[in-house]
Amino acid sequence: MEWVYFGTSIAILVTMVLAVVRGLIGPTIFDRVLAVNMFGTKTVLFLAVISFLSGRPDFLDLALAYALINFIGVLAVLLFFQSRGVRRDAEAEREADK
Amino acid sequence: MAVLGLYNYFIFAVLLMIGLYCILARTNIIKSLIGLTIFQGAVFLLYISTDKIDGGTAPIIQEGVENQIFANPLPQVLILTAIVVGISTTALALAVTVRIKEAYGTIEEDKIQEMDREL
Amino acid sequence: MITIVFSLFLLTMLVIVAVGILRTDNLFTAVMLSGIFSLIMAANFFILDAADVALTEAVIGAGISTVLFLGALALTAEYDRSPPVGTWVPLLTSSALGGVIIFATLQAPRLGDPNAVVHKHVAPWYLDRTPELIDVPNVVTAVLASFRGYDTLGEVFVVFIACIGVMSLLGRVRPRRDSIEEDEFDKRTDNLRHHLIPRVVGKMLVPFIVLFGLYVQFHGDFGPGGGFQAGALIAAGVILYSLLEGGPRGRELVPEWFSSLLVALGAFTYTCVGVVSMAMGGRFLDYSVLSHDPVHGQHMGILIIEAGVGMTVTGVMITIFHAFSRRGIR
Amino acid sequence: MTLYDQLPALVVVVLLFTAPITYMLRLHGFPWFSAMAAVVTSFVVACSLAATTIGGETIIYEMGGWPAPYGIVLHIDALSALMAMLITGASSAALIFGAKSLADEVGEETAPAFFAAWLLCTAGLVGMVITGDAFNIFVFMEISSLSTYVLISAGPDRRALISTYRYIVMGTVGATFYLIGVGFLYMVTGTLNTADLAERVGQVEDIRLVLVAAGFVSVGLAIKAAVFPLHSWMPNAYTFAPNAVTVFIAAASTKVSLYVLMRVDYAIFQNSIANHDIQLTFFLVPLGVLALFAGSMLAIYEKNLKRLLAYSSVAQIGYIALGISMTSVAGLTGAIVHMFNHGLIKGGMFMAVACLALRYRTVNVANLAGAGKAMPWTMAAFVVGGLGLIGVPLTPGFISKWYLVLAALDEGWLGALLVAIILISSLLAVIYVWKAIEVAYFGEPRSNAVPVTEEAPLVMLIPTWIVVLAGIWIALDTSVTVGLASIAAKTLLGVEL
Amino acid sequence: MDLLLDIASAILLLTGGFFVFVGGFGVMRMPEFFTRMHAASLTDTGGAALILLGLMLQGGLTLVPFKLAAIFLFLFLTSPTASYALANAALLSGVSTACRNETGAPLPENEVDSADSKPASKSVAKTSASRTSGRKTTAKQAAEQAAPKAAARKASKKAAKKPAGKAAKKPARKAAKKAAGKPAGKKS
Repeated sequence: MEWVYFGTSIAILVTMVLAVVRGLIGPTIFDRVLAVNMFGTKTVLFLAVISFLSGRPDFLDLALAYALINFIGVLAVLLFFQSRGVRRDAEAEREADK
Repeated sequence: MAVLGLYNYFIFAVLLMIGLYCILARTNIIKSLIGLTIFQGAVFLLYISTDKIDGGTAPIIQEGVENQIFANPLPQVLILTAIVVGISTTALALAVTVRIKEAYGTIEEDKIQEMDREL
Repeated sequence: MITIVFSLFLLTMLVIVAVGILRTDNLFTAVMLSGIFSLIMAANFFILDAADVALTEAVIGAGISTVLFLGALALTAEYDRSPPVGTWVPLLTSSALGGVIIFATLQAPRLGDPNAVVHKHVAPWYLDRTPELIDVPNVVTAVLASFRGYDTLGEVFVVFIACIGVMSLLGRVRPRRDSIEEDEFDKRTDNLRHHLIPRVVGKMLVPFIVLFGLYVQFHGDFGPGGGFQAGALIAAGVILYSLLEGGPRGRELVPEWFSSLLVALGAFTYTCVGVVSMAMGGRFLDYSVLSHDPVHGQHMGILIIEAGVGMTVTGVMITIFHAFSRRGIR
Repeated sequence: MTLYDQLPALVVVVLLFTAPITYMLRLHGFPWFSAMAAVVTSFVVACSLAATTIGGETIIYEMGGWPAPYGIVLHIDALSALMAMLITGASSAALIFGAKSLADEVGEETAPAFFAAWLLCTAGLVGMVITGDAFNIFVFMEISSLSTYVLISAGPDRRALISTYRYIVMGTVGATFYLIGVGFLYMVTGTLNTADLAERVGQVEDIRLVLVAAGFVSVGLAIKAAVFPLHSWMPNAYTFAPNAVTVFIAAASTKVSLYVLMRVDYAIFQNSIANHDIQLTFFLVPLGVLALFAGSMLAIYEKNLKRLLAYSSVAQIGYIALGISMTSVAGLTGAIVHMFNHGLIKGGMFMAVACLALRYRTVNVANLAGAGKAMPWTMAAFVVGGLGLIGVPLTPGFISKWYLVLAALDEGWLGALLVAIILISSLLAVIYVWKAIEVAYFGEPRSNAVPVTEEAPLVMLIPTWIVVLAGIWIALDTSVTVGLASIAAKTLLGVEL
Repeated sequence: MDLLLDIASAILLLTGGFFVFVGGFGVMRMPEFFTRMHAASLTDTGGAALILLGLMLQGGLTLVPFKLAAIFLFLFLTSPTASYALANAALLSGVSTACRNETGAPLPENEVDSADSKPASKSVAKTSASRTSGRKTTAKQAAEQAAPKAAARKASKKAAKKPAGKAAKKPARKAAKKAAGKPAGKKS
């Protein structure tokens, strides 16, 4: 059973690396947000598998807290995007009617 | 194999260098603040890498499990405090940054210095 | 063996992300990458057997700090336009600093070697005597709340000052400048109401998040958790609500006066526990005098101060978020 | 446990207890009053602590009832009692003085937050001074720095914000350096209690980490104490902060970091690392000498009176650094006495400047012409303070310079050089003090300047003169300050009393 | 009995791991944002479900399977929502959905780096401008492909002219209709 956990966690870790790479090179901003979101979910899974691997399964609260924080992070990004777009148009309106 | 044991300290040194460089080289205020969080994050890594013990687990005593080896709880307590100190300083610095943006109209330190010099 | 492989992986990723943060010009990208930085740091702490710190770093580092940075970014520019100032001096100083550290830590105790001095002097006392003196499974909470309770008291007041600082800086709502009047503007910008699905799912989750926060608060003695993490989690729930419903509605849910009262009350409770233990003949913050049986007194003391810490951190995070969001888009 | 035994904890707990109350109750005028009450109580407790420690004994108070290396321990000896007295005294004087000037600078709405931050700044500084635990020093250092940032950012001018930002970045880097130093010390000794550290650091076989830890701790504290090359945050922070805040932080906050440097260096590193005193001298003497000259030069060419005094503080900190670097009883006594005296002198001078600022609405030296005639009492206080800076006999400055010169004399040829440097920098001090006095007394007020006629209000003049007279009194009867200082120096160096 | 459980959870875990890896691989290889989004979110939920189910089997009858169920439920609710919200925001902000132009060569995606916050200096005729800017950015994109990546990021930052996020200004319903119209415009 040991090596099953180990194999899965390696797979998850490689995906995390891929997500980080996409986060770094992602041309558009949304790629980076996608990378963060994906990274967050992968960390949740990574923690769940590792807590089983290290024999302390009662540390799953961490994984749940991660999932929750990840969701709030993505929504905060969306609100930031929306307010930025509208603010730019507000300034554009001001620019136009000046 | 010995070098692997020192890997944590090496990464600590590299992160400190990146953090300090980011604070000193970048004039944008928010970029410097992110550099400051990296700088403080590196110190957390130093403390926590001292608490690891081979074969040990988190210092939460489970009933019925005999002679477990536990990691050292003291650095974890110190770092719990340091993390919250870090976020308090960042929050205060961000509030000051917002006020600077409203007062000066920019958050680039060199532009602010020019505006002050004219005064 | 496992920790070496994973920490190798994660630490290298940490450095790559840090370099990514340094090199990117777009501040928004830097904030997103600093979110990833905190998550990797928290995963690393978990592998180094520091469950409590991993939870705190995740909730505060990845959660609250990203939201605060985004709030600040919304009010300021998001482009780091200036070219790096003369790169020689910073490069020199930071590499000197790194060189000194690498030189110093060559002789430092290896990661995890059992006969390091650190595991010999003060730590074993905590691990042996906690079941007998305080009888709390989570030794970290015992050390945090009771053995080094004075540190945590200082800690609560650091958070208290952060709240005071942000309130005095961003407290007064600024007069409006441009033509669009306020509520119409806020209606459009300040919330995700017209995103139907996130709004429904988000509002459904808010009570469970707050419930999970309370679970972490009172579960602090038995598993990873405690006042700081619980406060940040509950605040995250309220922040989620005001993200979805917009600032004004969020401020109706948790009004300003209530959250700043919560802050002052939490710090006050913590100090009162200390003063009461002085009044009952013990030293400052000595919980064993609080009730007839010392161990029971320790339990009571730890419970009350964890509640005080939870109240303060919840109040602070909510007040700071509202101060940023109320500053709004002027 | 009688109240008398609880005093060591009470000096901090009173302040921490009142801060949330000040913030919660939003009655008119209540915040200033509750802050005042708490600080004066704390001052009284600090004086009684000084009375018990003047006999040379140190008080150990175990927080939470846990024994020394496991719990946190308060360690109060003559030096910490003296510093606690200085901090709480400066804070209460600045509060009494600042009642009126703060009323208009800090609106009614932010008054509770401001005075709660003031209380916590005092609590942070006092907490740093009395604690015996290395990490606890970091926590209280953060409390005092964060509240200082809040106090400075309350300044009316927009430049207060940018100087607060710079102070935040430098202060946090300094505190993190200190944290790294403590982290290395913990790695090699396993403990955080200063007394325990002192014993165990000696037994460490590989001193490379201990040396680097000493380096990090010293550099971190040098940033917080604005020692010369790392002082760039201080002048702007003092200039743009509200006047009453400048009075308080000028008198107390940098001295505390120097106190921590002294205690950490002498208590922990002195008896454990071989020839550490030479390393300390090699580190501090050049910095001190540079601070003396650069500080005085910058002060001479400075137009803004507050920044002039801030640069002169940089110079005076150079004196204290010189005193610390001379590892002899006389040298340390000189340094400790100068910390106390400089706190008094600089506090008095900044109060006088605040009175001028209230009437003239500006602190620019050029348009303070004719202040000598218009505000005789304020300018008289400023002149006495200026003489103190120079070190004229009968002023506190003279006492500390006397001990520094005494210590320097028995250092051989290096000492003679130091004596020359001290005399030269006193001459430089004459130049920049005279520059202000000459404009005030002999300058013609410009025609378009609004004529200022009446003196500063009594509520501001009385505290100024109390502080100035206290300075004169301790210059004459040196039993209290020099007594405490010499005992402290002996305990630090391990010489029997 | 527990051998059976072990085999079952081993299978579940390994397929879950494989799904997750495919998701990561997809995010790297997919040419354009929305296909990447598709790859990531689909395998996100699928991979997570398999792995958590596999772990539940191992948990036995303690509290652990319930915690895993809570995590699974939470992930199952939030990650599709997050993906939807992200896709919606991306669409409204004008990320092009085109990934092939007429000649069949993969079209480098539209550079919607968050342009500097300068007010969009475009004239009132927004749609025509966005078409021209679209073409201009595509041409620039082609140049950018040739230049090494670091230089590309510098070039894209300076030259990036964001097609005005005008759609966000109008209420969502009209925007969705208009957005559907706009990408067609860009393809011509």
